[in-house]
Amino acid sequence: MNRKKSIELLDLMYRIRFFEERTMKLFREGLIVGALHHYIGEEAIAVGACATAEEDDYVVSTHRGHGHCIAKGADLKRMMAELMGRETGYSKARGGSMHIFSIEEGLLGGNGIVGGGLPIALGSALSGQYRDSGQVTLCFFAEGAAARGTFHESLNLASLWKLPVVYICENNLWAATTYINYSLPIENIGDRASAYGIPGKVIDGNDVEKVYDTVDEAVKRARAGKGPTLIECKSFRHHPHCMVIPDTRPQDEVMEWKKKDPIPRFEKRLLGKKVITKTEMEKIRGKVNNMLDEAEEFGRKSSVPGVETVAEGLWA
Amino acid sequence: MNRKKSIELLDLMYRIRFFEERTMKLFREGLIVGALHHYIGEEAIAVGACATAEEDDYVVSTHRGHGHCIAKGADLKRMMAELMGRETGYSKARGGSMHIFSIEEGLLGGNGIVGGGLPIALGSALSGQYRDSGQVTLCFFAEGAAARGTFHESLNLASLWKLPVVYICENNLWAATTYINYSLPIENIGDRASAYGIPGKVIDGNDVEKVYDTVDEAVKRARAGKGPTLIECKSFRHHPHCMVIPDTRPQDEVMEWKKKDPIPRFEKRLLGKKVITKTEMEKIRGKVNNMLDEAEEFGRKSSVPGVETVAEGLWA
Amino acid sequence: MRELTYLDALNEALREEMERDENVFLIGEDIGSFGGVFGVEKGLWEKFGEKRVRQTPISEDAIVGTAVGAAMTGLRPVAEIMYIDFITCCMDQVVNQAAKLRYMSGGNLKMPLVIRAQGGSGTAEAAQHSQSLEAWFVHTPGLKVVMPATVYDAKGLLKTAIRDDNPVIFLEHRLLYNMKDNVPEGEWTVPFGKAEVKQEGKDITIVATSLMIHKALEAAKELAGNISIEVIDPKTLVPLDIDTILESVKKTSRLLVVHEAPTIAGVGAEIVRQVVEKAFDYLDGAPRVLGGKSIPMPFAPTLEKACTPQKEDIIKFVKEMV
Amino acid sequence: MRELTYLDALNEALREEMERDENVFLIGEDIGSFGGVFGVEKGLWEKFGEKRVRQTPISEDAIVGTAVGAAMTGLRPVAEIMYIDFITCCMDQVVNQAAKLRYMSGGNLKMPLVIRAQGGSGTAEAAQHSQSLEAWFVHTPGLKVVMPATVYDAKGLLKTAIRDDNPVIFLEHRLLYNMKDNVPEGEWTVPFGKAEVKQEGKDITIVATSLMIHKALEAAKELAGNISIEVIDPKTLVPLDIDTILESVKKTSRLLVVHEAPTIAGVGAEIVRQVVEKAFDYLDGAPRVLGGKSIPMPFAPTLEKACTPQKEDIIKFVKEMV
Ligand SMILES: Cc1ncc(C[n+]2csc(CCOP(=O)(O)OP(=O)(O)O)c2C)c(N)n1
Ligand SMILES: Cc1ncc(C[n+]2csc(CCOP(=O)(O)OP(=O)(O)O)c2C)c(N)n1
Ligand SMILES: [Mg+2]
Ligand SMILES: [Mg+2]
Repeated sequence: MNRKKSIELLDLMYRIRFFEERTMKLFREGLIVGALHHYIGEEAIAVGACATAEEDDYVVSTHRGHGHCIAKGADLKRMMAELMGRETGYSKARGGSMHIFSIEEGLLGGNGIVGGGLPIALGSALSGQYRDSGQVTLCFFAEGAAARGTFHESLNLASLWKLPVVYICENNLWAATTYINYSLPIENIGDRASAYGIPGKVIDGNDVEKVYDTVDEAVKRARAGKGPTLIECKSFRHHPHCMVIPDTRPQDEVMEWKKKDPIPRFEKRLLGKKVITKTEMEKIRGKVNNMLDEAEEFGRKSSVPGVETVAEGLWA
Repeated sequence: MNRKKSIELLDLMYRIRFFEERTMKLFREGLIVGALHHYIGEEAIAVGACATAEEDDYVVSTHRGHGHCIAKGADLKRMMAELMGRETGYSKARGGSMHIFSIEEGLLGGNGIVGGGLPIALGSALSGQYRDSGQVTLCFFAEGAAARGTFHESLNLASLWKLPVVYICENNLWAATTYINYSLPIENIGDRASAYGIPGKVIDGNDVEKVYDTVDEAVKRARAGKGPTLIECKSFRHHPHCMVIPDTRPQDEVMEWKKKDPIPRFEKRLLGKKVITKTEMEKIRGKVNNMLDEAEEFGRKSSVPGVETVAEGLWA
Repeated sequence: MRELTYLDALNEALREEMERDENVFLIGEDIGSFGGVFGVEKGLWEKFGEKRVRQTPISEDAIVGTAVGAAMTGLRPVAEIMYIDFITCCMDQVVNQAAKLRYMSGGNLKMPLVIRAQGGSGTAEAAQHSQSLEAWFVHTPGLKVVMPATVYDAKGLLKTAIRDDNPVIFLEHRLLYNMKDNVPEGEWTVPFGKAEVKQEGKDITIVATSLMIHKALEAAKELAGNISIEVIDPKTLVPLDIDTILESVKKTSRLLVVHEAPTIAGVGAEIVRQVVEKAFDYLDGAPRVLGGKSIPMPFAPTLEKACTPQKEDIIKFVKEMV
Repeated sequence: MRELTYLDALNEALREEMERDENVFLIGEDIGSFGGVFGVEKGLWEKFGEKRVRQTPISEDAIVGTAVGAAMTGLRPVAEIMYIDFITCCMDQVVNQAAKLRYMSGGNLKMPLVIRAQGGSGTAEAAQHSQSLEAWFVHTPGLKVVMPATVYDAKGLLKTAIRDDNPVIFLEHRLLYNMKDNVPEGEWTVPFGKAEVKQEGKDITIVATSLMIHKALEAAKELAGNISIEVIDPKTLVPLDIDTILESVKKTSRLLVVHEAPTIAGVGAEIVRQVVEKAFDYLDGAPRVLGGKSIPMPFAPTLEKACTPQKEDIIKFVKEMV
């Protein structure tokens, strides 16, 4: 990975981290309401994966989707405005945190239904294949979703039709308050690839370069018409499931994983390789913080949608 | 397998075959209406599998379920009456061919929904486990159902909870008019067992003894608290999907499979091993034919349910 | 004019729309070389190939999900659910995804998607193959709901559905598939939200859907001379042309809604609700609904018949009401 | 008497029924040591252990399927679907299996099964987490449908549901979970099919469900002195105590039904249908339904509020109607 790309990835990881921290603050202030699921700790997955994608590639996201949007290039202002329930938000405050769509940017939305995005990704992948446009779909889901029937129907059909889709399983070990040994009877979700006759990978999801390389190979494979890949990224979320559910995880487990935080880890690697200096890093952080100040400001200044507009956007 | 058991199995295979032939005749005469899916050609699976079960074990069946019922010991008269829409039928003519229930005999019904029985089998298996009664559930489904999400959710949960259930996949290569290469991207459904961390077997479903031995092992395993097994039985149905859909399969494929008919094959083996004589075989066939004459007669003589009873059986 | 079956009409609509717009494609079970278990897709696989006539495994969630994702990204899928009963296997995709995504995206995307299914009873296939579920979809914001009752409408409404940029639930009745009618050559479309007065009358208004239109017309014929019945086919339940119904009720002062789905919480109740709200003072008696019994459809044909409105039931109701 | 929340009441009902009958068990997501995401199962896992408090993967079809199979074979499962919206992921098991199997078996089996879920809006969770879907289940033969609005009823109806030998859809409202009330010690049950006149009145009858009972009572309070409102809680929609409603309407001559689900093809329409059919001559004006808008629930709280009936809307409707 060249210097420019590395720095770009670090920048995006900061954006996600700081965005999430900002939304936590705004939630506590009552400026963001509703369900809010944070991606902190898992940044390497979205960033590594989306960095392999072209602008017109598609991303199918989840309830924990801010990271995917940012990594795919979404505008922080419009995202923040959406979360704050403003009419300038991506979905005009109709969707909120779990439903940020931007078709032009290839963002096909988060999903309030766990496993609800997997079948949709079949369609966007088919769309690319149908037009022969080379467009690939990155389909994110987490280990909890891997227990849903939609996982099975989707991987089966994607394999049959050699659809250009990459399945990225974000295994953060917990689904709400349910530990993985309550949902998965085997070691790795990635190993289920064999049930569909497709390649399966199990990787360290906190290593952004590893994620990049693995997804890149899968994206190339998909673009070449060779069909889907299933990639399981082992990772962890630093915070509880969402803002209204307390943490139920053993604190030492959380501490252990915080030590593997993908951001300091990547920073250290870049510093070690002298790809970047501490000052440069500080500068990027400062810039991202400014972006978030602007985003917050943009949200605050934007209007909430007028009640008279409520039916707008229903029918095409 | 001892002589008595062997003859019992042959007898049951005849019952299924002749029952099905009889229902075809009655369908053509207009005495049976509705959806009618025949099991001819697949008798070895139901018979081999159910012969391993105790009376109080459960069977979850499919739309193509006559064989499972007969193999589990259902009364031909009441079955025939059900198909003929008579009030003496197992389900008082409320269910018909696809819905023959007999809780006392462990028959938890066929199912008009492909893959609809798989989750139900979790419950009957749990029931046995809960009571520590040793009851095992045999869950039949076919290769078409293996593409449904319910397959995945069910095997996953059964493995997690070590439920006493045996999954018996009747792979007859065709789902209605859809050949298996349109539904399965790998060679064997049995190989999917690894995705759930359970044993998987792929066997000749036209060899009744092989089916018996394989299911028997799985039943013992289940009864011992070691959890589910997935067994794929390769077989073929001799007739079209149902009475109202013409055959779309290559005729030479059908011919090839008819040569592997499980009944003559078992007869030959038994004759060869001198377990039975031709005369004895004739006698059993005669007996079964008589049973079917009686069943038909019973159906013909039974009344159709009175319209005034229509709401009976709705609420408990 | 030429004679077509309802089945032919659907087939023609699909063929013409696929010819007109290469983004239209079909997805469903057994729709490939066999042409669909009822034959609606007959010949289309041969003509348009596997790319556009996509036969799937038995995976309803995947079928509708594929359609949703494809519709969001520029294609115009027509998905087939073999029996409407099986839509229970993919309600999330229909209700939470197809119906809601456009609104949830703030109008950011379009969802030009048709889900075709056939339903109803009358073939002794029992409770899991005999439902009429339109009320669920009418109750779900974001879906259009269409129920063609004639050969002409089957073709014209399906073409309109395919050209609509919103998700459309298109409900056929399998007892209508072989119904024949003389219809024009060439192409036509039938607009959504426009009911048709199938027969004028002055004593009572019958609003009926799908197969029940034909039973209502038979009943009207049988009562002609004694009771003059106005028969209306709404054709689309969302959008619903309540104005045509109101106009008729203002004239006849009586309303009977007939549908095959259970009476309880069915679409008939909704039509009654709207009519009493908007034309209460015109009514000379209580509007009524004649729907199916609230019983899972029994297998035995006599029982099945007893659960579903028959011509005789309509006549009985009309006589009680007028 | 002591003070309990609606949540405590549900929890107590589960605990007592599990103590009473060892065949009762719980199945659902996050119901183990955490006690359910809303806390309904708090402490039950500790008390009854993993055998009877069964935390599952995210597999709604498997959850309800397990419950169906267990109910058929002698157990009495109480399944939790975390949000009613997610029941779309297992409608086949609910509608084609749980609801129909007893009848399809000719009464050969029993289906003593409760599916609990919470629903409604008001927490800015947007369209996929804010639905009220009771109309679907009321329309589905074979299901009982229960919507407790008070602490007392939450406990008493849940106990009745668990003891019923039929499948029961038990719909809670998450905005009610923290509602407190003084209720008796000891055990009580509340019968199905028995509506309660929450407040007597003579000018108009309001039938309201779940959370809307409380809004209707507030509206009645605000209008007291000017307009005398009778407020009725049906408590169970199947079976529906239409007699109590009819009796009231015969007295007041006016009916307003209020529910959170969309007005169109909602349960209100069904209640209107029955009332006009059976008490047309007693009505002084058109019965009306005040329900939610036919819009997927928007995220922004102002929009969300605009889609759901508020006290002010009830007052407006009542004033228009009386
Ligand atoms: C079908 C469905 N069932 C349950 C839920 C409730 N729910 C929301 S997030 C969640 C946990 C998801 O876990 P996982 O898939 O591992 O994603 P993570 O939150 O860990 O990123 C659950 C159970 C839901 N939204 N959809
Ligand atoms: C969920 C669902 N989808 C589709 C159907 C229609 N259908 C009935 S049988 C059948 C084929 C089943 O194939 P398979 O599972 O292989 O069983 P087989 O008939 O070969 O025994 C189909 C598609 C159905 N009943 N249920
Ligand atoms: Mg997780
Ligand atoms: Mg098959």
